[in-house]
Amino acid sequence: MSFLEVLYFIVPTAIFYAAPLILTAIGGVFSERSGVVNIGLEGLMVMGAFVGIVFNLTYVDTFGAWTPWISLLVAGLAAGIFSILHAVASISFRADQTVSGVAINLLGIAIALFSVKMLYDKGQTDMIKVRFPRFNIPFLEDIPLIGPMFFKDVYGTSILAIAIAIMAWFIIYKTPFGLRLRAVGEHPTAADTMGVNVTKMRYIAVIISGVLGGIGGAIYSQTISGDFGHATINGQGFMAIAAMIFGKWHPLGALGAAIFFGFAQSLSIAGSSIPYIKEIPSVYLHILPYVLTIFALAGFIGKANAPKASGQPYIKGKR
Amino acid sequence: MEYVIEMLDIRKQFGNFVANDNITLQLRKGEVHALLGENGAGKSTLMNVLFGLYQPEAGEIRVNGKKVKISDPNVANDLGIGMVHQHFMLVENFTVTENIILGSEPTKMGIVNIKDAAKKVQVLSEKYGLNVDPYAKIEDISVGMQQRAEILKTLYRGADILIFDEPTASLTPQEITELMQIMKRLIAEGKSIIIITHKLKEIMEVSDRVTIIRKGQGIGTVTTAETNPSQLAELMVGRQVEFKTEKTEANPKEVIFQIDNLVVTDYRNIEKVKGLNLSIRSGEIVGIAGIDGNGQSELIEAITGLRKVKSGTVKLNGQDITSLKPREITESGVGHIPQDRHKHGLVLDFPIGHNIALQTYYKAPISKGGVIDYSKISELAQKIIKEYDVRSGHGESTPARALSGGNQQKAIIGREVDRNPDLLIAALPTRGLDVGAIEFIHQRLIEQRDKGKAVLLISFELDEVMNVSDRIAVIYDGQIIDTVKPNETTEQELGLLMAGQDRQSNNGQVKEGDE
Amino acid sequence: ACGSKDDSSKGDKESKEKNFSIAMVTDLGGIDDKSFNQSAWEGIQKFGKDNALEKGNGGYEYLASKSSSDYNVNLNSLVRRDFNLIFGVGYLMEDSIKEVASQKPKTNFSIIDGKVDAPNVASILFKEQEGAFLAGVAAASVTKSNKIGFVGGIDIPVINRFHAGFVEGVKAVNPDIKVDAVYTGAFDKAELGKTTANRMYTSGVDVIFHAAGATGNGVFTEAKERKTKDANANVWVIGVDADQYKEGQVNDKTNVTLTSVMKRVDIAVQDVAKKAKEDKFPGGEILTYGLSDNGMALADSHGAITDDVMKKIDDYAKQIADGKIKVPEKVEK
Amino acid sequence: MPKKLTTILVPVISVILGLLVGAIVMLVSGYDPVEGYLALWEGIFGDVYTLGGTVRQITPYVLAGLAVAFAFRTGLFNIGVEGQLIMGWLAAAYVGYAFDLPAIIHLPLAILAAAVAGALWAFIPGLLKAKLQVHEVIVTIMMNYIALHVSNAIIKSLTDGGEKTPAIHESASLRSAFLDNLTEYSRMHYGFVIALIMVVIMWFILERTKRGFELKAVGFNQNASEYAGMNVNKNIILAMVISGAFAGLAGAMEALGTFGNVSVIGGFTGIGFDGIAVALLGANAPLGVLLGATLFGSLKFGALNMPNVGIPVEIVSIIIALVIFFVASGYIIRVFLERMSKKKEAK
Ligand SMILES: Nc1ncnc2c1ncn2[C@@H]1O[C@H](COP(=O)(O)OP(=O)(O)OP(=O)(O)O)[C@@H](O)[C@H]1O
Ligand SMILES: Nc1ncnc2c1ncn2[C@@H]1O[C@H](COP(=O)(O)OP(=O)(O)OP(=O)(O)O)[C@@H](O)[C@H]1O
Ligand SMILES: [Mg+2]
Ligand SMILES: [Mg+2]
Repeated sequence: MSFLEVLYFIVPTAIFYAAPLILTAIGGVFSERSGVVNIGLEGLMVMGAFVGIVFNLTYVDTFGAWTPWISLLVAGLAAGIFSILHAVASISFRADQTVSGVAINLLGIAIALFSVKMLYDKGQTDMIKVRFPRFNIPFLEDIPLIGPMFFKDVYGTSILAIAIAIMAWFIIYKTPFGLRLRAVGEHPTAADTMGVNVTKMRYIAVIISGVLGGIGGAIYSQTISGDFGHATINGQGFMAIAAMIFGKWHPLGALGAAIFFGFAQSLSIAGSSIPYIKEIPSVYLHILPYVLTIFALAGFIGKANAPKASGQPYIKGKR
Repeated sequence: MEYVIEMLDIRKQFGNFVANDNITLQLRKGEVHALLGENGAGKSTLMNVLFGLYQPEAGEIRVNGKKVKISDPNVANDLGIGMVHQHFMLVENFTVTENIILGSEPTKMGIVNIKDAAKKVQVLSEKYGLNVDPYAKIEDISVGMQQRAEILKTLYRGADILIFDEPTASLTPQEITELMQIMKRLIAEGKSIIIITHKLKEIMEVSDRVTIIRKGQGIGTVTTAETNPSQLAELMVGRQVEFKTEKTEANPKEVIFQIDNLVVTDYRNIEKVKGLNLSIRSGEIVGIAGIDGNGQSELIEAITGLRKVKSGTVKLNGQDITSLKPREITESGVGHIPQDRHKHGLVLDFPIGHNIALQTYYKAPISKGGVIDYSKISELAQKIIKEYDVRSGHGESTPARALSGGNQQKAIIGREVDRNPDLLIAALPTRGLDVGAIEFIHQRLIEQRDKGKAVLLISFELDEVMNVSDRIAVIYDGQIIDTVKPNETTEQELGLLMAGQDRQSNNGQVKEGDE
Repeated sequence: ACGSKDDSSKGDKESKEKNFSIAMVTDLGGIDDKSFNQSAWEGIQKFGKDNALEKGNGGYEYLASKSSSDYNVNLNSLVRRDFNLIFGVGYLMEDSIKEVASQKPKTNFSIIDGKVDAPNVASILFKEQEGAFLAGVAAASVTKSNKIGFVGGIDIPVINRFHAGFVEGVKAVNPDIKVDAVYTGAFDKAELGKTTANRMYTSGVDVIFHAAGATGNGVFTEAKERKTKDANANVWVIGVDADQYKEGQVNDKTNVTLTSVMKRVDIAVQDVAKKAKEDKFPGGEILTYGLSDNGMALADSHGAITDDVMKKIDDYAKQIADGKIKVPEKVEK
Repeated sequence: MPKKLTTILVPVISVILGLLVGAIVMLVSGYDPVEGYLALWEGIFGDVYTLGGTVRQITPYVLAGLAVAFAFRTGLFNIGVEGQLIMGWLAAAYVGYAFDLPAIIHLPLAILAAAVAGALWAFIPGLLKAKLQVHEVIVTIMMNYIALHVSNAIIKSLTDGGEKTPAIHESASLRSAFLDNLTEYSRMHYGFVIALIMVVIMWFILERTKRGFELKAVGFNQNASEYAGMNVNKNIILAMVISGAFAGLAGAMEALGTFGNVSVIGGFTGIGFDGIAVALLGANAPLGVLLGATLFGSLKFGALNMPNVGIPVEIVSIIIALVIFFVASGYIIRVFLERMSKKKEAK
C-alpha cells in the first residue's frame, strides 16, 4: 500500500474499531466520576452484546432495516438494568466496588451463555442478517485527503459514538448534573452539605455506565462479530477501562484513547502489507498496539489521577 | 430576648457513646456566639446536628421561635443556616464559583451559567470584603481564600446564621485579623454567628457570649464582657490552666546545628529558600516566625531530606547532613514533628502502635534480620501511650484515623522525642488543639531544651513563638532577616519584620550567628 | 435428558451388550463452533441415529471444555460413564488423550487433528492442504484483480497446511498471483479478522480464504458490509471447516461465500466409530483423511463457481486423490 | 453478636444465598436442583479421584489469588496476573524440558524460573509506576496481551513451528506415581504443597518482616512512608515483583503439574482474572485467599460433573458470581445479623 492508501485505511479503521470502546469507556467515566469504580464494564458489554444479537435475530422481521438500531436501545436498556446490581451492591450495600465489579463480569457472561443455551440450545447464536450499513457522505467524501479518511465508509455507530462522547463532555462539564456528578466523585461530603443527593447521583451514574456499556457491547456484536458466543466480548471491557484511564477520566480523553487503540491496532494490520515491515516476524506486529500504548503512557501521558473519592462507599458522617 | 436559634437539651449518641448530653445553646440575633470546649468535647457534633448532618436522639431545635426538624443540610440551607466546616468542604479541582453554586446552579438553557454566577460571587465578595478570585481553582489558592470561599458558599445561599467550626486553626495571623473584620461586617449586615475556636484571645475579641461544653455536657453560657480567659479555660477544662508556659532561663551551649547559605527550590523549581543562614545551640529553642509561604515548608523539607537542596550546607554536630536520605538524617539525630500530621506524620490506616514505631521499626530491638518482633512494637507503643497520655479507644491497636487530632499529635511527639534526637523540629505542633493539649506539648518542647537538645519551632502564631522560643528568627522571602529575643521585642515589631521591614530603629542589626 | 436414574442405569447394563456407545470432548471452541467440534458432533449424532442410540449413557454424548485443564476431567468422566469410544477434538487435547488412554486401556479413544501413539487410540488427521488447494484453484479462477488473500488464526501446523495448500492451488492456476497471507494471532478476535479483510479488500483483493475460527467472522462481516453498500462489489470469502454458506448471507439474493473448505470430521468420526463397532478399531493407527476418502471437500458454491471452473477443480481433485499432485504441508519461504 | 462469628457467618450465608438463587434458576429453567447439587457435590467430594481433581484445580487459584492480594495489600491493582502466569508457565516448561538435571536441582530450578519470569513481567509495570507514575492497571492489561503473543511466538521458535513444547522431564515434574495411584490419576500434584508454603510466606512477609511493614505503609500513605525514611519507589517495584512471582508460580503449577508442557494458546487461561475474585473473596488475607480459592476452585471443578446429568455448567458460573456478589455485599448481611441478634437480646 502507498502511504496515502495506508492513511485511508488506518484512519477510518481506527475510528470504526474505537466505537464500542468509546461508548463503554465513557460509561466508565460517568461511573468513576461519581466515585464508583466500575471494573464490571466487561460484563456490561457482554450483556449488551448478547441482548443486541438476540433482539436482532428475534425481531428482524418486524423492524427490518431499523433492527440494529433498536437492538442498541434494547441492549442499552438491558445492561442498564443489569448494572443496577452493581449500583445496589456498591452504593447501598457498601460493597467493595472492585469485588462487585468482578461479580458483574462473571455474572454477565454466565447469564448470557446460559440464556443462549436455553434459547437456542446452542453455545452461540446464529449470525444476524441485518447489520449497520456503512455509507459515504455525499460531497464531503470528495474533499481531497480528508474525504476518503473521514467521510467514506462511515458507520452510523461511529458517528453515534463520537456524538455521545461530545454529549458526555457537554453533560459532565457544562450542566448542573455534570457539576454535581464530579463533585460527588471528588468530595461526596461537600456535595452532601450542598444538598446534592450523593446516593441518587451515583445510582444514575452507574446506570448510565450500564446503558453505555450495553450499547458498546451491542455495537461490537452487531458490527464486528455478527453473532454472540463465549468469545464475542473478550477483554474489550478491560480495554475500555484502559481507555478511560488513558483518557484521564475525561470523555474526550477516552474518545482519543480509544481511537489511539484503534489506530495502533490498524497500524499493526496495515503493517502486514507494507514492504519491509511485512518481513518482520508477525509477533512484533501482534504486540505493537499494546507496546505503543505503554510507550504513549510512559512518554507523554504520565500521571493520571482518579477521582478522589472513587472506590469508597459514601457513609454519612464518616471522615 | 429574641433568639434566632435555640438548641434545647440536644442529645446525640454514637452507639453507646454520648457525644452531646442534653446541651442547650441559644443564639441571639446579631451576636457572635462562641462555642468552647476541649478536643472531643462535642462541639462539632452539636453544630453538625444544627446543620442537619446528624439527627439528635433527643431535644428540640427552634429557628426564629418555630420548632423545626432539620433532616438534612438542604433543610438547614432553607432555614438560612450555613456552616463553614472544620475540614473544608471544597472540591479541590473545582473553581471557587463552581464550589459556591454546587447544588443550586444558575442555568441558561440547561447550561450552567458560570459567567453570571461568577459575577454574583464577585459582587457578594465585594459587599462583605471577601477577597476571592471567582475563577481560581481551590487547589491553587491559599487556605485563607479557601475559607472565604466557604463563607461565600453560605452567603450565596442567603444564610443569615453562620456557623464557623474552628475557622482560625489553619490561618495565618493576618488572615485571622481579616476574618475577624469579615465577621464584624457580617454582623453589621444583620447576620448571626456561632464560632468554635480554641483560641481564647479570639473569643475575647470577637464574641458577645460564650457557651462552654465539657465532655459532652453543657457547662453554661457566659457573657464575654463579664469574663476573662483564665475563667473560660477553667470552665472548659475543669482546672486551672497556665497560659504563659512556665520555663526557666535557657542555658544554651555550643552550636550544634548550622545552616549555611541554603538554597532550596519548590516543586515548580522556583527558589523558595534563598541563601538562608541559621544556627541553633544545644539547650535552646529557636522559633521561626514568618508569614506562610516565605520558605518555611521548603526549609524543613530540605533539612529533613524530603526535598533536594540546591546549594548550601546543613550540619548537625559537625557532620554534614546536606541532601542525605531522610533515614540517614533521622539517624544522625534529627526528630521531626511534621506540619501536616495526616499527610506526613501518620499512616492513618495503621494502628497507632505501628505509627509510633514508624521511625524505629527497622532496627533493633524491634527488627532483627529483617524480621519484626511485634511484641517489641507493643512495648514501645504502650510506653509512649502512657507517657504522653495518648487517648484512644482500643489502645495501641486503634487505627490512627480514629484518634482525635490532639491525640494523634501526642503520639507523633512521643515517637519523635523518644528517639532522643539532638535536634527536634516542630512544625505547627499545636494546630487545632485545645489549650490543655497545647500546654502539654509546649512543656514537652521545653523539656527537650532543658535536656540540652536543640529545638527548632516553626509556627504562624506569634503567641506561641513568643512564649516558647528562647530566640526568634524571622524568615522573610527565603532568608532569615533578623533574630530577636522574645523578651526584647513586641508583637508589633515582629509583625513588621515578618512583613519584610528591617528594624531601622534598632542600631546594629543582630545578624544570625554574631551573638 | 434426565429420566429417573435407576431405570436408565438398568437399561445401561442390559443394552451394554448390544449398544456401542460413543462420546466426545470438545476443545475450547464449544460444541457448535461452526467448525470441527460441531462437525464431529454431527458425525456422532449421525452414528447415533444410524444405530438407534439415544443421547446419554449407553448412547452418545458430548462434554464441552471451558478451559484446557478440563480435558482430562471430561475424558475421565466419559470413561467412568462407560462409553466405548471417546473422541477428543483438537490438537490441544493430544496430551490429555495420551495420558487418559494409558490410564484407561480398556476404553478406546480417538484424537482429531492430533497424533497419539497408543494401542487404544486412533489418530485422525486431515490433509487440509488438499482441500485448500482446491479452494486456491477456485479463488484463482474467480479473481478479477488477481489479488487473493488468506487470513489465518494462530500460526500453527494445522493452519499452515490450509495456507500451504491454498497457495499451491492458486499457483497451479496462475503462478503470477501472490497470496496476501496474514496470521492474526488469534482465533477469537473478530475485529482483527474484519480489519485485516478490510485492508485486503481495500488493496484490491477480491477473494479471501479464512482459516481463523471466530476471527473469520470478521472477514465475513467485512465482505457482507461491502456487498450491502455496493451490490456490484466483487468480494468473496472462502469458508473453512464447515459449509459457511449461511455465514455469507447478505440478503435473500446475495451471498459472499464462494465456497468452503470442508473438513469432514463427521465422516471421519463415523468411519472410526463404525470400524470400532465392528471390532476393527484402528488402534495405534494414524488415519489421514483427504480428498480421496471424502475427508476433505469443497462445499457447494450455490452457483458462485461456474461449471467450467468446477470442472477444473474436479480435475485437480482427481489428480490429488490419485496422488499425481502432492500438495505440500508447509509454505516454502 | 461476636465479631468473629459474623466474619465466619457472612461468607457462609453468601454461599447459601448463592446456592439458593442457583436452585431457583435451575427450577425455573426446568432442571432438578437436587440432582444438580448432588452432581456438584459428587463432582467435588465424590471419591478420591474428584477430591484429587479439586485440589489440583484449587492450587493455581491459591497462587493467583495471592498474587492479586499481595498487590492489593500494598496499594496496587495487578490485573496482569494472567500475563505473569503465562510467562511463568513458559519458563517452567522450558527449564523442565530443556535441561537434564537431577530432580533435587531440576524441580526447584524450574519453579524458580517461573517465579522469576512472573516477577520480571511484573517488574515493568512496577518500574513504570514508580518512576513515571504510569497507572499500573493499564500497563498490566497491556502486558497480558503481550505475554500471550510473546509466549506463543517463543513456543513456535523453540519447537520449529510446532504448537507445543516437548514434555518436561520427570525430574522437573510435580506429579508423582504415588499421588496418581492414590487419586486414580486425578492429576493432583505436589503443587498444593508449594501453594500452602506460599500462603505462609505471604503471611510472613506482610505480617512479620520489616519489608512487609514498609510495603504496607507505602501502600497506605506514600508521603508518610517517605517521611519515615522508606524508599517509596523501591517498595512499589518490589511489591509488583513479589506479586508477579506468585503469579509466575501459578504458571509453574500448570507447567510442572497439570500439563507438563506449554502450548500455543488462543486466549487467556482465565486463572489470572479469577485470581482477582479469589483474592477479594479472601479479603486479601493469605488465609482468606486459601479459603477463597478452595471455594472457587471446588465449585469450578465440581461444576464439570453437572453436564454428566444434563445440567449446563453455566449454572455454576452463575452461582459463583452470585456468591461473590453476596460476599461483596457483606455489609447488608452484617446489618441483618445484628438486627437479628438484637431482637434476640430484646427477648
Ligand atoms: N461519627 C462519629 N461516630 C462515633 N463517635 C463520634 C463521631 N463523631 C464524633 N464522635 C465522638 O464524639 C465526640 C465529640 O466529637 P466532636 O467532633 O464533636 O468534638 P469537638 O468538640 O468538635 O472536638 P475538636 O475540638 O477536636 O474539634 C468525640 O470524642 C468522638 O468520640
Ligand atoms: N466517623 C467517626 N467514627 C468514629 N469516630 C469518629 C468519627 N468521626 C470522629 N470521630 C472521633 O471524634 C474524635 C474527635 O474528632 P474530631 O474531629 O473532633 O478530632 P479533631 O481533634 O478535631 O481532629 P483534627 O483536628 O485532626 O481534625 C476522635 O476521637 C474520633 O475518633
Ligand atoms: Mg470539632
Ligand atoms: Mg480539632
